Amino acid sequence: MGNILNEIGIENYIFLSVLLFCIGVFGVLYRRNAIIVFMSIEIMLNAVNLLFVAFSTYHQDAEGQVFVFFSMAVAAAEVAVGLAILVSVFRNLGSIDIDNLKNLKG
Amino acid sequence: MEMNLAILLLLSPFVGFLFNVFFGKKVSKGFSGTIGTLTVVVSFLLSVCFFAQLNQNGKAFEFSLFDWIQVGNFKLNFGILLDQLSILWLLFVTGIGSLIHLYSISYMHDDENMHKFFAYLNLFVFFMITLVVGSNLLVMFIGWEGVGLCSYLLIGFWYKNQDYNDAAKKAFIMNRVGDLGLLIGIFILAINLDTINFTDLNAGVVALNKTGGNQALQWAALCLFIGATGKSAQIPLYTWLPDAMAGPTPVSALIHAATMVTAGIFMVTRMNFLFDLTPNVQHVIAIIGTITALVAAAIGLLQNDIKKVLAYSTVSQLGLMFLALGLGAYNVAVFHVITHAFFKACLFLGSGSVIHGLHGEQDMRKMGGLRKAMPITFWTMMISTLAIAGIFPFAGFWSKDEILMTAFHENKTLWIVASIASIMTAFYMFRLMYLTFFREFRGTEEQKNHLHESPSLITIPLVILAVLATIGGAINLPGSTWLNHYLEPILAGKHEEHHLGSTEYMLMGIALVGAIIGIVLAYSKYIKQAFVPKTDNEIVGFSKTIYNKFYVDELYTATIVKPINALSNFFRTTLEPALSKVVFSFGSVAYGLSSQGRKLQNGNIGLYLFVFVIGICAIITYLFIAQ
Amino acid sequence: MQVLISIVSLGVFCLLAEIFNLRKLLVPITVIGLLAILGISLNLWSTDNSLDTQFSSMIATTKFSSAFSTLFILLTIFLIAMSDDFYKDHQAKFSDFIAIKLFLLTGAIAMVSFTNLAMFFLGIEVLSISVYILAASERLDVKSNEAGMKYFLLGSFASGLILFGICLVYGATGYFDMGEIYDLSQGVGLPVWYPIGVALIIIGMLFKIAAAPFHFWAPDVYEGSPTLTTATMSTLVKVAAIATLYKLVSGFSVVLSLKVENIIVVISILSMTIGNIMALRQKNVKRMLAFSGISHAGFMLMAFLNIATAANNLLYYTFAYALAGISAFAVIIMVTKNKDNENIDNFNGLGKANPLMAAVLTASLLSMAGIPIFSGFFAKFMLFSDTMKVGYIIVVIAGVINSIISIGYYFKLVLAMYTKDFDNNEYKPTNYYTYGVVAVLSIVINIVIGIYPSLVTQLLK
Amino acid sequence: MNITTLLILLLAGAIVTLISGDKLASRVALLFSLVAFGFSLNLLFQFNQGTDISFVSNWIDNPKVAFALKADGLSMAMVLLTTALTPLIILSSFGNNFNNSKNFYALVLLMSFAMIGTFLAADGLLYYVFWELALIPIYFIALIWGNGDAEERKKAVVKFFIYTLAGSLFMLVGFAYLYSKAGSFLLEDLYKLELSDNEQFWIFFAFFLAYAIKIPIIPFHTWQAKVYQKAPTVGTMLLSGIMLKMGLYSVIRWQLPIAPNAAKEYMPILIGLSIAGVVYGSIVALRQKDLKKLLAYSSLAHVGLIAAGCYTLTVDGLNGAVYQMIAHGFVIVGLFFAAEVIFRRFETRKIKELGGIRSQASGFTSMFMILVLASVALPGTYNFVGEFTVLYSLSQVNLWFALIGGTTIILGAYYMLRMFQHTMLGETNTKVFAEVSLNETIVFVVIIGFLLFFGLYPKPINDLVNPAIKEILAVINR
Repeated sequence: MGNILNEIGIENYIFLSVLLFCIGVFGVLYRRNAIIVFMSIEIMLNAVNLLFVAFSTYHQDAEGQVFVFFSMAVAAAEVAVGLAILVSVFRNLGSIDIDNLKNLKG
Repeated sequence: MEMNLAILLLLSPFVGFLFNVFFGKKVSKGFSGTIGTLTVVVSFLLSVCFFAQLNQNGKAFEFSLFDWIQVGNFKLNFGILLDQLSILWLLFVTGIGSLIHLYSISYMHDDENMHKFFAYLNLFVFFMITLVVGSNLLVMFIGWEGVGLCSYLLIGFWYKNQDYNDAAKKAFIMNRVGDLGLLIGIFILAINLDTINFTDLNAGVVALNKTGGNQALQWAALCLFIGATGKSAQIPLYTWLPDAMAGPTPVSALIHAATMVTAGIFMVTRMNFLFDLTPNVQHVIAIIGTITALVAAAIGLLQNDIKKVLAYSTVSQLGLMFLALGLGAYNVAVFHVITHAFFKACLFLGSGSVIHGLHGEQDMRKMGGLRKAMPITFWTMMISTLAIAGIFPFAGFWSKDEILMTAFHENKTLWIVASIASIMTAFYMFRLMYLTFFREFRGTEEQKNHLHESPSLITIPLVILAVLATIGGAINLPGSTWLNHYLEPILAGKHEEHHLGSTEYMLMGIALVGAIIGIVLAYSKYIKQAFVPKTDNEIVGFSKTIYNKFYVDELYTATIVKPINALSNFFRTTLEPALSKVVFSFGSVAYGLSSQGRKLQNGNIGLYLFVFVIGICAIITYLFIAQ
Repeated sequence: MQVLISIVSLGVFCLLAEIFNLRKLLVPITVIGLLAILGISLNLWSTDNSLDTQFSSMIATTKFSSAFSTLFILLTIFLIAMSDDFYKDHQAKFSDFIAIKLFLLTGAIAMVSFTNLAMFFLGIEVLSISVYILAASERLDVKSNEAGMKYFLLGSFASGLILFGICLVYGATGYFDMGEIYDLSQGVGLPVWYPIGVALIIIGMLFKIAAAPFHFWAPDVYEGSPTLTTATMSTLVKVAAIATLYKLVSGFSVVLSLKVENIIVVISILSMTIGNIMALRQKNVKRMLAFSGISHAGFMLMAFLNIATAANNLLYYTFAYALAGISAFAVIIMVTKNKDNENIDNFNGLGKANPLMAAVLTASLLSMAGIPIFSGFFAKFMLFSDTMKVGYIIVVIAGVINSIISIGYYFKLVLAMYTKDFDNNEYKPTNYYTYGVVAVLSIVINIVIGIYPSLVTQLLK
Repeated sequence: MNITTLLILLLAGAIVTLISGDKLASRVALLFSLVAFGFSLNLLFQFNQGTDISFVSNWIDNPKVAFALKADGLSMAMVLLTTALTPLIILSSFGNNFNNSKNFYALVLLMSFAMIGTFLAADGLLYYVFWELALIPIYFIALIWGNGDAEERKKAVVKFFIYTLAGSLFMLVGFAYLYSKAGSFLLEDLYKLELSDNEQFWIFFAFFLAYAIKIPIIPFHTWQAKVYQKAPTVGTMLLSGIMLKMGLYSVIRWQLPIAPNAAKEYMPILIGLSIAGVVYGSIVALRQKDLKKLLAYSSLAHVGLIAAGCYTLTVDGLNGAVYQMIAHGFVIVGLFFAAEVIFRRFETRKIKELGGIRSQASGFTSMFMILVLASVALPGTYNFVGEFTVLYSLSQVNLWFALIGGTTIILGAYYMLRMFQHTMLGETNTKVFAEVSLNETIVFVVIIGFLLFFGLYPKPINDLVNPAIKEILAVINR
């Protein structure tokens, strides 16, 4: 593993993660469908997870990988709550377009 | 002992005031008046005692009652100074005051607030005494303002009439203009000399003059004189005095003729050592005095209200006194103050008697022929008129002649102007007499039927004053100058005796002739031609200007009162709201921003996220990319 | 750690209580339990075991953490005490709400006592997820849904950022342990990711405390959430976030270079100003307090300019702010209960109808506005004075101007209470007893620490 | 026995009043205020004996704040002014029926408490706490028990509160800065500070904002007239009688000694501004239509003069300012009370609708007249002593100041007499004006008695105040 990392270089992992992260960010920014926004956030989190693993290997340290599990668990919990909210939004509004959520403003 | 007596002298009228304020309403009118009178008489008698004592040992008597105000560099006592000058003033203030109180018992008998009248009169006498006996400028100032207050109260005595109240207010305010001047004068002296005790001031002023403080002294003297112009009704602050005639006649006699208005002369005489060192100011005083004398006399020529005539006459005579002061002849001024007090009080009281007889009528056009109905009044007034006109040998002749003589020696122009004023005086005074007492009665039938001589309480003071007006000149006859000697400690070595030479006799003659010319002119116009002044709107041309008092009141209104009121309105309606708006505008700005900001907070998650990301980018950029 | 475990146990107990049908007793039991935990926490504090090495050095009990934990527990006691009445209509979910609040507290305590970034991340996520649930808990209310949704979307976005930041820090140092990271950061040669990571974490926290320009969610979420949740967010959550921010900033030994300070200055001023100015025209009290909270975040950020005294000042400020917030929200909940909105009009005539509550609300608003003798005054004053010491007069001036503006809207409420008559007579406080007790208690504590600020400022000595 | 007891007494009074119920509240408050007055007289006695009645103890460790109350002659004078006026003000309200009067009187006592604290505090932060604390009661008094249109009142009162608070906050910043320099808020430590001219300027300016608004000095006065008009008379009395003096007192106690160089440097501007206030206030007062507003502007004029006296930095100026503060405190309370007496009977304060009262109530007229005269500083009243001393100090600085400031004696007479003429004199009013009641008479008589007595014998006050002023001047000229 270490060799591969050395061959590819940690920087490339970082660029890749950042790229993925940015894709997630842009997804969040540009998509109006709440589910897709969720998914974009998941992309962001997973980009980070990827980087964790990469760093973990880079440092020869297992803690990073353990952390990934934490983060995945947390993400799962988060999404569970998020989807629950989404469901009740959908029940009340009949739509999951986040542009419809404009009652609170001013 | 002396101290207690002096305190009694001071407080006696005050006791009368307190009595009349608190119990006046409960006791009978006569009693309240009697108490009022008696308390003043007590003061008079004590003044006489002090006078006698002073004549014996010639020593001024000074003491301090208690510490009063303390300012940084000096302490002020509430002190009393009884010297020649103050006792002289005390004598005629309390003397004439007693007479006028006596007179008022009868004159005011029909007024529902008689006890208040006496209360105010007593208070006035109290303050006048304070003014006179104060041992420093500030105690004098208490009296100075106090008499102004009483003047205010008494002019507005008939408070239901707002015109009278206006007159009272005007008097108070114009006096206060002068008072400010006086106060500033006091400040200048106090700053430079660290004292305002009369006894210390003399040496201090001289010392300061030697060390180059003449400039300050001049300003001080000028400011003090401004104070005097207020109280003594000189140009430019004289217009309150004629209006002050709104008060009851005894008030006019006491306050606005005999005593209060002479306070300015008293003060200048008190401070003679200062004025002697400031010849420029003396010139100003002399000129102002002369002009006042002339202008007031001119206005007096055409007035129809009997009291207004006397009021202008008072202003004019005060002008003459200031002329004397300006020429450094303090003793002459004092002399004239005293004789003037006699005859002018008599004239006012006489006019009061007339008004009393006519139930309040003051317009001379509606009088006439009162000689027979009111003989005592007529004769006492006649004597006083002769005195004021300067007819030999009445008191006014001697004093006025001294003034003119001094003027002649010092400055011919002033002499000429003053003489013209004297001629005018003779003219308008006789005009007054002729219109009032001679020829037939011009009032209503009803008044005519009720014409009567006034009761004895009114006539007795008249007679006494008339006698004094006749012989009062004796105190300072040329050659037998008692007054000059008496005042010598005050005016140390400053007066020069006029040696009676041919010039002097000639001047006396000229003055006498002038007075007679005035009388003759009046006679020819008002007896011979039987002229009765026209109604107000028929008067035209220059006489209209004179009749309307040279429009000075209007001028003041237009240049001072109106602008200030306009300014006040402007401030109130424009500037205040504008200032207020400035403060509010801070709030408005915030509110405006708030409204704008609310538009940004539009509820769109996309926008929120967008700003979030922008924020992140900005921070990261600033921290790591921008140098 | 004992504290954390006991709270979680209490939470679990709450969930179990549902089974045993102990709903009625739930709140008293929880409150008593929390009081006991408060006792434990205080006891631990006095023994001062600075580093709790059990549990793999995940958590340390320091004075700082104890002090803030005490505050959090106190706030939770108040919040839970109010739940009894507040969730009356949600009997079925009652114990869930209580339990969630307790878990939220767990998260908060983890956030101030972590020594490992994993613990920090868990703490913040536990806290956040609890709040998402609470915000959206009014299932049938569109507003609540919207609030939950907004908070969730933005919150998880921020979580992503924080995670990314943690990842970069880890990448740069190879550790999650704060102690190690601190030691490493003292030296040189850390790659640029390290500061970038730190910056991202801090930005995430700035979002949590609702500092401008990351504040947009706050008003909407505060307004839409059930009022008790709003109270929780504006007191407990905000306070926890700011304490964590301090812990992070000091733990990462962020070199407060001029640039960083400039950013703090800008964000601080921006937050204060935006919060206050926007609050001026709000009709909804919750929304208004949301903006007010933004401005307070700005004030609290000011403390970071003088990092030496920041802990103390923050502790005092959070005490003052949170206690005032609790009492204000207690009154607000009481008044707006059974009303369809929380507009200021609802407060009309409260001064006559219920003078005590009006007085309490007034006092808490005065405290927030920073008027002596309320603790809000000293809180602001200490900030001003310590910021002044390091020369940032411009921030102080901005703070002062903002304090002035803030009077404008705080007093709108006061005016409504005292000068207007109430519109209808239907105002009947239902069981205002608990709210009253909570409101009075918290404002009394507020005043007491206002009169004796040393009570709080001594805590960290 | 020391001065804290006085504070505790008033605070306890406020609490007891609050729980005593609406019916008893006014009497309980009066009782407590009278006891406080008696107590403060006793304190004065002890003070004159040389007993140390100060109280200093630690309060907060960080920042280092002490609970320091110190009494010197100046403080004692101001405390006595407060404790003497409070019972008068409470007594003056006996003719009014307030809703919820227990709260009202409790607030009055609370305000008295805060103001006394302000006058005694010798620690900057403690002083500031009291200073702000005094603002809250008056805010509620004016807001809740005020008169006139509710909306307008609200606007005026809120503006007043925010405006004064805004000023004070800048003072707080000043204190914060001083603390960062001195490490203590104690007055004596602040006095010892050596500040550069630039620092002094900013400190002075920060303090000036607070005081200029409170006093008020133009152009910071815009809150004043409206609030005076809208507040209940008791509130107006508290504001004008005592609270304004807090600002002036603070100038002497805090502003000048802490930043003397700035005070010296900007003296002409400061005096000029103050005196402009004198003239401006007088002129605006001329045409006022509302009795209370007129008095408000007269107050503006008078405090302008006092402020000018303070800024002369001379013994006389400061002494005179204190005299005038005391005199003005009494006279303005009396005048506002007169306005209230009229309002109780005629339900109006519009000067136009008044007039012709004198013939119906001569006793009231006389007392009102004396107050009017005192207000225009007639010699023999204490106001004259104050005004004379202040004007004299102005003339020491520059004669022109004295001259322009002195116009107050002309303009003051003008507007006061005009007001008096149109409210009291003239044809008998068609409405019936009942003569003053016993309670009302007591208030008037005490005020008038005070003004006249000390007008003739100001020595006791002088002896009390003068040493303290000299000490402060020594600090200023260090």
